Amino acid sequence: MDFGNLFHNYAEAVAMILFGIGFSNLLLQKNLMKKIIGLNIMDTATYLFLALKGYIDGRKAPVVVDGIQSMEAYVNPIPSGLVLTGIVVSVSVTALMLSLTIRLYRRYHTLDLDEISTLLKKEDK
Amino acid sequence: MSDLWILSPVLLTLGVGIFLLVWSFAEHILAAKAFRPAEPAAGSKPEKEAGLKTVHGLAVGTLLAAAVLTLGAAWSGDRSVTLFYLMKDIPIYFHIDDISRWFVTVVTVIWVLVGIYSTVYMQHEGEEKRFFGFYLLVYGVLVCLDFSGNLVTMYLFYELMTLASFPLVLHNGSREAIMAALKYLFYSLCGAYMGLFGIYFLYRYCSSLTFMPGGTLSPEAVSGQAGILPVAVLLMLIGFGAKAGMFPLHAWLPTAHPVAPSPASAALSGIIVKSGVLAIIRVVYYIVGPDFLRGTWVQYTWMALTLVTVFMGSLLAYREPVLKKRLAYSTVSQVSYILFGLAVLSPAGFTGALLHVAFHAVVKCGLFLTAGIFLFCCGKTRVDQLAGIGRRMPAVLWCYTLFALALIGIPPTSGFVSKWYLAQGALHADIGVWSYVGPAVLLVSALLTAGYLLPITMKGFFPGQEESSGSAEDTEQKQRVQADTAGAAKRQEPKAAMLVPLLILAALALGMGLLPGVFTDFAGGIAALVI
Amino acid sequence: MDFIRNFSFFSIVLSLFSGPLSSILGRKWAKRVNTAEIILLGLMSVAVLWYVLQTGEAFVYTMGHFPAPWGNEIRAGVLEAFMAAFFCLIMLLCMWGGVRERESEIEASKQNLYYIMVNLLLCSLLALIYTNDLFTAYVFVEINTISACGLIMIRQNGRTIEAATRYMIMSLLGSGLLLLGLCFLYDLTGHLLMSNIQEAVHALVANGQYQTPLLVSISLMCVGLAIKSALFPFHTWLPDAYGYSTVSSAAILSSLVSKGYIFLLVKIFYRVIGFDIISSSKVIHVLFAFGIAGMIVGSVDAIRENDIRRMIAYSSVAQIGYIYMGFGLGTTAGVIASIYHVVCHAATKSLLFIAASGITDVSGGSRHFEDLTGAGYRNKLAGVAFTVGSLSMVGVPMFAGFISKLYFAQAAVGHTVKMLPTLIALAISTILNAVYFMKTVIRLYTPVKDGEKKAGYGTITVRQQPVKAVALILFILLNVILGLNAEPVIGLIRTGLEMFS
Amino acid sequence: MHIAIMITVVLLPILGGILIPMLPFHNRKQMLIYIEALVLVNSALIIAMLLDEPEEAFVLFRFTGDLRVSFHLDGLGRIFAAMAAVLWPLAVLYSFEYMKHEGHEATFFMFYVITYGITLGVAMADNILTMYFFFEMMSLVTLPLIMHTQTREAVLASRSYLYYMIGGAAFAFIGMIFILAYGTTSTFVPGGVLDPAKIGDKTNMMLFVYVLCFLGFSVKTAVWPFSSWLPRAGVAPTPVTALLHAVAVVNTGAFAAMRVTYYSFGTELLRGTWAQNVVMVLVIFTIVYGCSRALKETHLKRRLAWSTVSNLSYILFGVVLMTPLGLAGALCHMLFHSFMKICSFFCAGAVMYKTGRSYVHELDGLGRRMPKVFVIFTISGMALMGVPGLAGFVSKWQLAQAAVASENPLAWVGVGALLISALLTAIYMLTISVRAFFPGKDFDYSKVADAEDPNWLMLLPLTVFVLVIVLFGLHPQPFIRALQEVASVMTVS
Repeated sequence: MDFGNLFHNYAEAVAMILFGIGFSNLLLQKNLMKKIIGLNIMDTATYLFLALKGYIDGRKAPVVVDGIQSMEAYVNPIPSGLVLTGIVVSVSVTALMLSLTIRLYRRYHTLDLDEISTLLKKEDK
Repeated sequence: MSDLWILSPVLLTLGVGIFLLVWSFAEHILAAKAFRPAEPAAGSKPEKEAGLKTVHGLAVGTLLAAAVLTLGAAWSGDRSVTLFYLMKDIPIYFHIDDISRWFVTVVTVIWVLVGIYSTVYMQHEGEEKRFFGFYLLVYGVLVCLDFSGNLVTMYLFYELMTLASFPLVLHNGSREAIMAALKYLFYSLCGAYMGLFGIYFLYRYCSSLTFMPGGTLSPEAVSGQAGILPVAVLLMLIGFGAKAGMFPLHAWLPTAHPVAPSPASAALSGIIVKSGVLAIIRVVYYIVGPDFLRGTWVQYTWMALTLVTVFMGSLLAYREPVLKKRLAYSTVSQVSYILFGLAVLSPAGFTGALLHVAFHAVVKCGLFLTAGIFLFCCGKTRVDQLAGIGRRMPAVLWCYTLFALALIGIPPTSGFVSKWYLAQGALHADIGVWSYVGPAVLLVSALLTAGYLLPITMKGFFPGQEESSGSAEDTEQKQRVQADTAGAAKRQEPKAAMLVPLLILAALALGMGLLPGVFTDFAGGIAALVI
Repeated sequence: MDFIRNFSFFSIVLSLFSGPLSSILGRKWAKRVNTAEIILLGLMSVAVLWYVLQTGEAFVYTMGHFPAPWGNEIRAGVLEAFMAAFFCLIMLLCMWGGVRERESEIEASKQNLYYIMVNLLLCSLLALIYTNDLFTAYVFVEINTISACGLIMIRQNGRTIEAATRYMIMSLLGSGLLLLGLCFLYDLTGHLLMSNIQEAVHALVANGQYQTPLLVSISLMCVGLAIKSALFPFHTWLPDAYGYSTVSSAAILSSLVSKGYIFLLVKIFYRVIGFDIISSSKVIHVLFAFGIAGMIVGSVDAIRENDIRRMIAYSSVAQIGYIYMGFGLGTTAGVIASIYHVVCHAATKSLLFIAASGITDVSGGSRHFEDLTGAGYRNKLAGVAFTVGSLSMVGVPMFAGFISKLYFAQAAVGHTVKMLPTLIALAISTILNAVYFMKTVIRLYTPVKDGEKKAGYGTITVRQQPVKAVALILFILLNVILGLNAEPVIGLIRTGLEMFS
Repeated sequence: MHIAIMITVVLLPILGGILIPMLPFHNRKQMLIYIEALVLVNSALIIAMLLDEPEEAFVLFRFTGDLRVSFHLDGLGRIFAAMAAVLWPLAVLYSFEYMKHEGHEATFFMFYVITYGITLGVAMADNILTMYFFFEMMSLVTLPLIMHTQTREAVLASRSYLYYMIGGAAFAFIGMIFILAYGTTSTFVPGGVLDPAKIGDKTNMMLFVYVLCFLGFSVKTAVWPFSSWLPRAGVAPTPVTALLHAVAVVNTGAFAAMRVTYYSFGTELLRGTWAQNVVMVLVIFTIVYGCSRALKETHLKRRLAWSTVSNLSYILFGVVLMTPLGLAGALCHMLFHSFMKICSFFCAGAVMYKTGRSYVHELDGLGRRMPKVFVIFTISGMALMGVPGLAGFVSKWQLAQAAVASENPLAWVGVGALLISALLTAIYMLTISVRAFFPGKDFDYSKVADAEDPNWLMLLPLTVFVLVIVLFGLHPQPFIRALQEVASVMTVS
């Protein structure tokens, strides 16, 4: 493939790289906090991607000011809407994760998931 | 169906036999009920004389009656009975031809004589009801076997004979007796099944399983199956050969005979082994047909086996110290004479074989009876104990000597005639080198026979000093020998009931040798018919 | 009758708002409201089903009357309606079956929270089933995840929280991939409504543009949903989550939540991409391979497990494997079999969970294998129920499992390459199922010697737990009906799939 | 007569059986009378049905599409049904006495009677699905019977039994699917239903599937290497071991093998292929293997079980000859062996019941105390080893003839195997009789003083069986003709 194309869409490339970082963090990190951060990076990367897709050069945000009504003046509003929804979702998910993390930390005084499971094994004994 | 009466002897003997068995069983149950658990072994011990008398009377009476009927049936022409159909085109079918006559006569004579003999002998074995019960059963089965007119019928009674006769072997109930009986049973069954294997194939490749002189093999069916059929036939030969003590399935004979009561072993090696011979005759000459085998590898293998057996049997007999075992081995070798005669597939050989069937039956039966007498009267089993026995019971020992000579085949005894025919058959048959090897082996084995039979006579009459000094027996043994020779001064012949059969047999052995004409003609007639 | 068209939308909204309602109500009332609501939703879905069958075609309900491509749509076909009704039924029975445990295992204060969660879950499920808009689907996937997580962790102990966390992480990975995938799709097609996307995709394929991105997005979505529905090897979170949460949660999770995702996957196959494209792409081979691997590995793990709940949990890994194997065959027959298996597994697995709880109750609360000896005599109904469930899972004729096995096999025979692998895998996994399920059943009916009587070996009769008994009996009936007379269900599925495209 | 009678004979025992524990019996006697009556009525119905010979099939219900559970009575099924109809009442009668000391009679008889219905279901199955259905049911309802004593041993035995059964069914299932996929119809048609057009070049695969399917069904027939469950299942009460594991269950396997071989896959496809050789080799090996294991076994019932293993493979041997003659022989042995083996099992049971002895070496001298039982046992033993004039000889004759006629060298080897196993049979059966009758010279009879013949409940079935054995042995012609008629259907296709 021609890298020129890649260079031309550098923003998408960045988004993908970010997504990868976030994904691998969420998957591989032991520490719960880092996992959560990874999660957020991942989501944000996706939103960046969406926003990029919605953006059209030289147009304004789809907010009606000084009475310009023609559609050509604005960027595509739907991705922005999606991003907003997505942010809401990711916020709520992050909140849930955090609360879980707190509970676990209170019980086991560690943020390392594997340690926790070993502790649990001990509990059963 | 009018000929149904020829089965009357069978029914008679079977009926009485079963009756006796049930009687003995009932006694056991009663005994068990009566004194339990106080009196152990609550069977057989308290036998009342009266009971015994009736048993003997019943048994012998039945035997005689059955004998009369049988001979009557046998010699009243070719009769045939079809009982019912076991399977499609396989009836239970009896047909009396010359072979049947020949065998059934031998059987009857021996059976009656041995029966009389055992009325006395069995007294120290006990369980006489059971013994005579099975004894009669076997007789009935044997008659059926000889009368049977097709292969399946023959197989049926062949197996029944095995099953009915093995209680005779384990009669005394000792452990080794039971083991021996089982060995006998399983060898015979193994043989029978090998036979059955052949029968399966013959049923397919033969036009019918009914006995026909010269065979019923249908060529068109065979044509494709050159491969499997000879194998099947050879298997049948070996299988039925098991009964006849042919190598490689001979091992049961020396085990079974010594432990069986002498009458039983007499019957066994006199008659039962001959049923193997009968089966082989029927298969080879009446189903497969000699022409199919002549010159094939099957014939040579068979012949080789028989000769091996002949030689090996007499060699083992020569080295065997126990008298009955020795006789058993000699049976092994002698019966293979017969088989050799059959194997050469020539008329003379066949004649010789038939003759030897009769002669050997008489002779070997006599020998076993004498052995029985030695055992019964002075509890002697080993050959070296028999020194000086002649002083004590000369008549018996004379009979023994006569039998011995007959078995060796010294003219004018009967054995000579049959062996002469056998040798003739071998020499004139075109079987290549075998026609010289065969007679040679027979000769050697005859010498060996002399070697293992005659010393008993000598030592019996002249317990020379060399006996007490020469043999490497331990001193205790020596003393016993001397004691015997001393005690042997006073003669005490056995009871008449034991002696008479012996004498009759001796007379037969001699007589058949003196005027063999009638027998040879009869046998030759059959031979001409089948070949 | 056209007002029935609104039902599907109403049912979503209703369940959504009965959540807050039950938060202000007391525990008892919350329960009643919840029950009533589930029944109501079920009836509505049935009505929708009836209506769709009447009209013979799916209808589209545009929210707020914005036409496509801007507005957000709901679409109800036979399959959607049937699934909705069925999910409601299962949900109801699961709730009934777990009443006692809920009340004993969950702190009183948290209990109407539980009902909120259930309502949310049901709402998200219905939304997943009905929605015609991919992004909506994504949103409700997340809601689904959150509420499911709540169901797991509501029973407060370390295990459940840890399980919830693991579950959360896994499904977040999954939904992340899903989101990315549908972003790609949106990027490629510029649409979010399934029907429009499909047209666009077909157009793309027709003139051969953007094949790689399309493939990428398809695989992203497949993998995402596979992770969320615990396909091997993404099943690590599952045993804990199902094994330690309260019974009805376990039942609901195993029989509904994962099934919701699977149903979404089916919709993506048929409504979004178009099945012909899917079946020609490589993705399904991957699904097939992992499906078969799951069938075997799940069963093996289950055999090695000696905690009955975890054993059942592992067995659902195997069952999910069946379903994906069916997809992997890449034939409509395979998909039909898979959907039928979704149904039958939902009916069976929740039965097993509830029966297992009934069994552990009479075994001193222990779920350990040795302690269950003779439990079948102590709690007869539960024993029978467990036996029925096991037989169904093993695939003995006359129970639901047999039919789906039959359909899988027949679907497989239509396929030249994957035929023998599938059949052999079916046979082997049948044997493995037999090994662990029958082992348990025999254990249940092995009488316990007086010597080894353990503490807490009580007996429970039907009268003591009427609700649970009713639930169990209904489940058993459901299994037998599905097993003996599968024709109507299959017919619905078939027509539903036809309506999809 | 309406064809509904077919479903009646299947359902009557099942429902009647389920009722047994529920009905309020005042005492044991009432229950036994009810059970015997139930079984007798059913047998009577079966006989009526056999005489009536309903032609058309009876559809019970449809699974899905054309997969329906339906019954149809053809020759093969007729034989199997008749066998069951004769054996069950007698076996039940025997169990009345035997089960006295086993306990849980209600449960026992419930499943015992239910199995009756299931067996008939298998016998009258019209299509492969129905047969599979009842095949599985059979495995399930017989499970509690094996577990009956509920000792640890019994539980383990039942477990392995179940694993084997379901495993077998799983592979049979594959075969079934292929029949459904590649066959013109799923119903049983003499000569097979496979559609050559559909198979095309997939012949080898079909053969492979056939082997799978055959083995799957033959697991019930305990063909090597799936034979070890049968002896282990010997822990069940004797009526179970005798009737189910010597007759009903195992014959179901053989029956199913016949169905798939002759009625589904069709012998044209299979004859002379590697598939036939594979299964035949397995079967021949099993024939010898079973006997040798029986020889080693010292536990009486397990010994008989091993002998069952080998005898069942006789049946399968007839089946895999794939000629009408072979089928006839197989049917013949199926029929005859059932009587012989149930007879010897019942004798063993009588001994265990009366004296509590279950090992061969404990039987010394018992023949003197229980003459009736042991005479019968000896006769059945001789029948098993194939003494002419008894049943075994006839069926072996049929099998061997079929084998010889099939012109297949492997089959000739099989004939040899038959005879070897006959010899081994003789050894392991007759040694028992000899022990019993001739315990040895100085045997202390007080040791067996307590033993005695059982009462009529046990002796009646034994006597009937032994009479049947002799009848089969002496006058088998009508039966064989009937069987050959059934088998000759094959030749038309």
